[in-house]
Amino acid sequence: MKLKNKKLNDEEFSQERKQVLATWPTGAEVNLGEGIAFHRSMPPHKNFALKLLQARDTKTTLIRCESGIPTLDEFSSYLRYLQNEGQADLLGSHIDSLTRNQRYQEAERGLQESVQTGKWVLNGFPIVAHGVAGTRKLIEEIDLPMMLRNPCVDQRLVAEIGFASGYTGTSGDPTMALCHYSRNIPFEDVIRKYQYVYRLMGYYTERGIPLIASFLGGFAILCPFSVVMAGSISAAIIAAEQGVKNFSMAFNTQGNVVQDVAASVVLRKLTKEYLDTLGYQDVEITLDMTIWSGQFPDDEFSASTVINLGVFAAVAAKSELTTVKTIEESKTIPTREASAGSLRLGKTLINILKKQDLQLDVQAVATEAKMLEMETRLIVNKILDLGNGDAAVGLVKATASGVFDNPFATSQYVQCKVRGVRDYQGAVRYLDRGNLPFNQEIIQFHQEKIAEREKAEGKKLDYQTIIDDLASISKCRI
Amino acid sequence: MKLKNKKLNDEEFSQERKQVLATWPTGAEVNLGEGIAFHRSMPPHKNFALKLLQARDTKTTLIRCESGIPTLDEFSSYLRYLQNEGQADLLGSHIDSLTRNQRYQEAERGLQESVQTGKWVLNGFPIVAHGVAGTRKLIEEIDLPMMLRNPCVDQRLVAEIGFASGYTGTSGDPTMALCHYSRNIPFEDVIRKYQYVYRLMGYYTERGIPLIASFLGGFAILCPFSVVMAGSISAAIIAAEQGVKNFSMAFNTQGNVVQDVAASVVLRKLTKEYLDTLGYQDVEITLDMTIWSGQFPDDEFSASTVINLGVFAAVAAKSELTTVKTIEESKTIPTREASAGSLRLGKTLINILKKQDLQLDVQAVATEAKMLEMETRLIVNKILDLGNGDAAVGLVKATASGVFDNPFATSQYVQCKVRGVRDYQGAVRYLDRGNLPFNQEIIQFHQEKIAEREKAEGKKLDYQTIIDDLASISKCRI
Amino acid sequence: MNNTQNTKGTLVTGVIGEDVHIVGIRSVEYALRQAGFNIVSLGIQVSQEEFINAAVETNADAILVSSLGGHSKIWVAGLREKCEEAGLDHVLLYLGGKLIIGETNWEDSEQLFKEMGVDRVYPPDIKLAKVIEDLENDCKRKGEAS
Amino acid sequence: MNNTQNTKGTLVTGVIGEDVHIVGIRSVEYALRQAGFNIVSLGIQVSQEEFINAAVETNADAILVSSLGGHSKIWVAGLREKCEEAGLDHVLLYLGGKLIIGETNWEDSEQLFKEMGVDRVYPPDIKLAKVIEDLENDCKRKGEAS
Ligand code: B12
Ligand code: B12
Repeated sequence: MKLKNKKLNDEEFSQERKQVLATWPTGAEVNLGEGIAFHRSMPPHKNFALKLLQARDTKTTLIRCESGIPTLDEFSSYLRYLQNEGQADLLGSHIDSLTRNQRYQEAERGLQESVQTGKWVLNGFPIVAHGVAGTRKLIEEIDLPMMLRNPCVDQRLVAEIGFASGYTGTSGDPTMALCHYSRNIPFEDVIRKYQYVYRLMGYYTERGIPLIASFLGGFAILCPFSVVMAGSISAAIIAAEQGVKNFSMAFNTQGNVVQDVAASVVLRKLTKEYLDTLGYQDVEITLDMTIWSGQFPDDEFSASTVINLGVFAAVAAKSELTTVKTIEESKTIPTREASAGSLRLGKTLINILKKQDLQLDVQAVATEAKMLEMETRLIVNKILDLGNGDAAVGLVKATASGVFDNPFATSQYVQCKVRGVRDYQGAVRYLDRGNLPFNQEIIQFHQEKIAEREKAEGKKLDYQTIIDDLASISKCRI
Repeated sequence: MKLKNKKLNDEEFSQERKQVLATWPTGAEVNLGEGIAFHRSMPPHKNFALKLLQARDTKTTLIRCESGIPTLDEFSSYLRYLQNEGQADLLGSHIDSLTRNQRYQEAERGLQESVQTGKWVLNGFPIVAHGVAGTRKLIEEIDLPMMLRNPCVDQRLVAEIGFASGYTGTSGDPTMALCHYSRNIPFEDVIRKYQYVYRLMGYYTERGIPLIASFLGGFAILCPFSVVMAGSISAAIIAAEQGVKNFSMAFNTQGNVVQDVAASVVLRKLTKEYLDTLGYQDVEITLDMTIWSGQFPDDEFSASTVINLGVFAAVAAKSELTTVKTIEESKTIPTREASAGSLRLGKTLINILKKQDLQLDVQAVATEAKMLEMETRLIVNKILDLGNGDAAVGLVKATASGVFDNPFATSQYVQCKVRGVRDYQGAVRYLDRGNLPFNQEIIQFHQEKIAEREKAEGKKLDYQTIIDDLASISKCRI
Repeated sequence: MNNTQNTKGTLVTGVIGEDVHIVGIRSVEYALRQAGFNIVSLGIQVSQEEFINAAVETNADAILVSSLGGHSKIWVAGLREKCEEAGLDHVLLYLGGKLIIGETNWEDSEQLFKEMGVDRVYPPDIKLAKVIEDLENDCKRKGEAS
Repeated sequence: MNNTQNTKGTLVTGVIGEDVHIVGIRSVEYALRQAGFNIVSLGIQVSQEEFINAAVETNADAILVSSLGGHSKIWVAGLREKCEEAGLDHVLLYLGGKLIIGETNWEDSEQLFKEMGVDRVYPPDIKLAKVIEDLENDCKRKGEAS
């Protein structure tokens, strides 16, 4: 099999479906026609994409948080609590990491132990163990749109079961899966598995059920935005080819508000532009600004502020969605009270700022956005070049040669040559640009910003600075 | 006695001192010379004014919260907790309201009951009951500057005891005391009592101990800023004449960030300008932006956001100081854990934003500031006019004729004709300008802003809107 | 029983003691006036004597006491007795606000003030519709009794 | 005892099981390398077998297991037994990260893993200086014993 950014044909797709569904008994519960009928029977306000488009029209920022509890009853009551007491606008389900890694047997054992002991033995919702019948109960008990939160290498079976059960979107994309959820799986394989997931989403979409895909492009944890955005734009192109029409372009805010807002401007603009140019015109793009995803403060008060700061950036950027962490992020899977409270924290800020139409320093945002746009364009263009116009092939080659990269990737196929560091104002800059295809203007810009901090602190920035900067937000500074 | 904005002469002052100190036995403990010697023995980092000037120089925002506990031991350990666990930069002492109203006997009983039962029977620190000897223990156990928080009609004895004990500033000014802490005391009397307090502060200041006075001008709780700022500027003039050199110009943020920031610009500029023009040139002015002081949300998570929002405005405005409420504000005198946590909440935001040099929409702030400046000038000029250049006389006359006013005053001498209401973006506008001396441009500006909201909501704004707007922040919106 | 024919009753309102929190009672007054009661408003820092004098003068059905600062116990003690001394045997006493500092159990506070002779005690999150309902019932019952 | 003369000891490091949290162990490696240890880094999603093979091959003094996802119990169980089977009688087993979901009592978790044969168990807020100190002591003692 040779990788290509080309829509899977019906034959290929249905062949592969048989294999996928056969990997675990609950796969047999999936029936596409029946799944589509189920979606048609759901009220439109339970569709993730439609709700986000409404937010875009009304210039509102919606809010959700992450959660995943093993047992059905407890997860259902947890989610209803977030819906009613947390005023969540949208919800989702973190899949446990055994399921993510196709260890369905162990996930099933973990589920049983959780049911028996009443303890949460798994770190998420083992959807494959629950199957369509079980999962649908969950979907039916919640009156909000639900998204799968499942960024792993092979989410094909989870997606099949999830969509058939009534989830209306999924997060995780090939770049994320490669960079942070795999060790030695070749990028070709990862992309190929995602092409299946996106084709499945296209299949529903073509039948009038818009399913939304979320793209992160790798974690922006002390990593400059341009390289992760180049990743998510490339992944979006791959999804578009398979028929995905609804794109939730996500990124982690990193705490410098001007830079976070500038990133939103660039990501929205370039996603639209590249999809458009490459012939995918009838698409809908929304943003999802998630809270800082690195280490969190232990102190719950300080954690509240870190959450608020991310929500603030999202509102200032007029992002359609913000995904918040909870005040217990540094500790463990949060209690429902902590999750609901963290949602209310953000909701209060959104409601108070809603009509204020707050504009951040237009000049500073524009300067930041200009550089970021130039950087991102250079990377995406090079990716497309390397693939002779094929984003999938290009992405694989780009990763091999370090044109696409991430400082904290777990995969042996990612070079991890780029290094980010904060500048004097806390914006993230390239301390090492690795093999990113940058021009002199960009290189100089980053050097100057880094020199500014070096001057202020009277010392060279090095690996120790990176370690310190990684921890700085958890220490309540930047 | 005829009121005049004129420095009390030594004779008058020392006569009055004798009377004041004789009102309660602990007054006898005060000895000015010894008090000044005590201040000289304190390290400079315990001086409120000096610490604020340092903040001004380094463009930092310092943080404190309000607190007042009846017994010495408990208050001392409470304050040390705020210092160590809350990372407070400055501290203070709310005086209980019995003491504020010269009911020293009852305050003493309340203190005894508090000591005996271990319950906080009083709503603050009964400083007069503790006397200089007791209070100094408190001051000595705390390594931060301390300010009296005592906005009442007659704080002369509290000020005497407080300053002799080592407090380096006081809050409360004649406008505040009149508007919100009195019912039927003529404004002349209130001002006259404050002239004494300010003369006392001048006395210390002349001897090298800078004491700082804080000015609020009346609560900005759903009250447009211009009228309260005109009040605080007038009060500052009165203080300056008595020899006060350090001015902490305070106001309550109201939630529209652009308006809050604009208010800071105008207050700083006009205070400087009026003091300068009137011949008080060698003064130091700093700002104190305090959190919304109306009803607070019951939910502690939402309360966190309201606090964060105020701190955000303070940082954006480069205010030298922000005074935060606690997450238990809607409930009762907060526990030390809640107070310290609320400080950390704000401190985290300050630390993360510190070097970001965030500029809010410069255009919007400038427009808002332009109108606010025009309004404030018209009121202050009219006050000075009414007094033939005498701020004290003018303020009394202005209040009688509604040129100085407040919507929620408790005094029968305040007209309470002005009414504030939020506009569509949550900025506070004059629904009724009462007798404020405004020109057509201002009147029209407020009318247009109100009309905008009326149009959006499809109904006239009226008294019910005011009641709703008063509660809106406690309901987590604006 | 009422001194004005066309109202549901006459109510004396005020903030007791040294307390200055005016916003709560202003909202209460506004709602009760809308509901058809006749309000005699005394404002802040009202002493027991002032409450009683006003009630006697206006032949009031009820005295509505607000107290936010946390010193309610100090200021409300003895009010019922003084009412009786003044011949206000049947006047209703209502109390609302934030009564006790560091309150842990609302029922305990309610009990405390009921023992002092207060007829109805309200927590801060009271809906004003409930107060109106109580007043209508109590005033009617009182009217029938007298 | 060490396979390299000039180091304080050889340590095999990795994130066990299906876990992907790489940042913690990278910091640990950095600190230990600075402190003079020889690091054999296996990265994420390391199986028990991989840990053991690497330890045998490099004649390691200690295996440093990181586990953040909360599934530590599932993945660490049996590791000590497998070490013994492989003849790694004296290898030190260190464990750190966020071990138990919803942990209420750290001592209980520590106890749990010690019973599984782990020599030292660390809470998330551990100072790396303490780890270095422990390793130096344990490696020395081990060297003297063998
Ligand atoms: C605004 C405010 C002030 C303003 C008041 C301005 C003014 N002129 O009114 C100022 C700043 C002056 C002030 C001062 C003080 N305050 Co104050 N204040 C508040 C605040 C923030 C809001 C109060 C308010 O306006 N609420 C809005 C109204 C609509 O609600 P409400 O008053 O609760 O009334 C409702 C109900 O209770 C009910 N109700 C009220 N009364 C009655 C009566 C009856 C008969 C009925 C049926 C119903 C009823 O109806 C209303 C409808 O919803 C509260 C905290 C909060 N709630 O968020 C603290 C608060 C009430 N203050 C408090 C304190 C301690 C003080 C001070 C003593 C502080 C000090 N040591 O300096 C001083 C008091 C000085 C004095 N002499 O009294 C404490 C009280 C502690 C307690 N009771 O345990 C609070 C809770 C803050 C805190 N957490 O510490 N305060
Ligand atoms: C970043 C992060 C991620 C990133 C990881 C990126 C990457 N490539 O590393 C991503 C987003 C991929 C991720 C995914 C998940 N995560 Co995560 N993640 C975090 C987060 C925010 C920070 C972790 C971190 O980097 N810390 C910084 C380092 C320096 O600290 P550390 O890891 O604790 O390590 C220190 C010490 O523990 C010690 N140490 C660590 N290991 C060892 C070993 C030895 C021998 C020694 C001596 C010391 C030692 O040394 C370090 C020095 O300080 C934490 C929450 C937090 N801490 O704020 C959650 C957290 C760890 N994640 C959590 C979860 C549940 C997950 C998911 C399972 C979520 C899901 N269901 O989807 C997935 C895991 C998927 C998988 N297959 O494993 C939970 C764990 C719950 C628990 N244990 O009870 C946490 C606590 C968040 C939460 N509150 O729910 N995560």
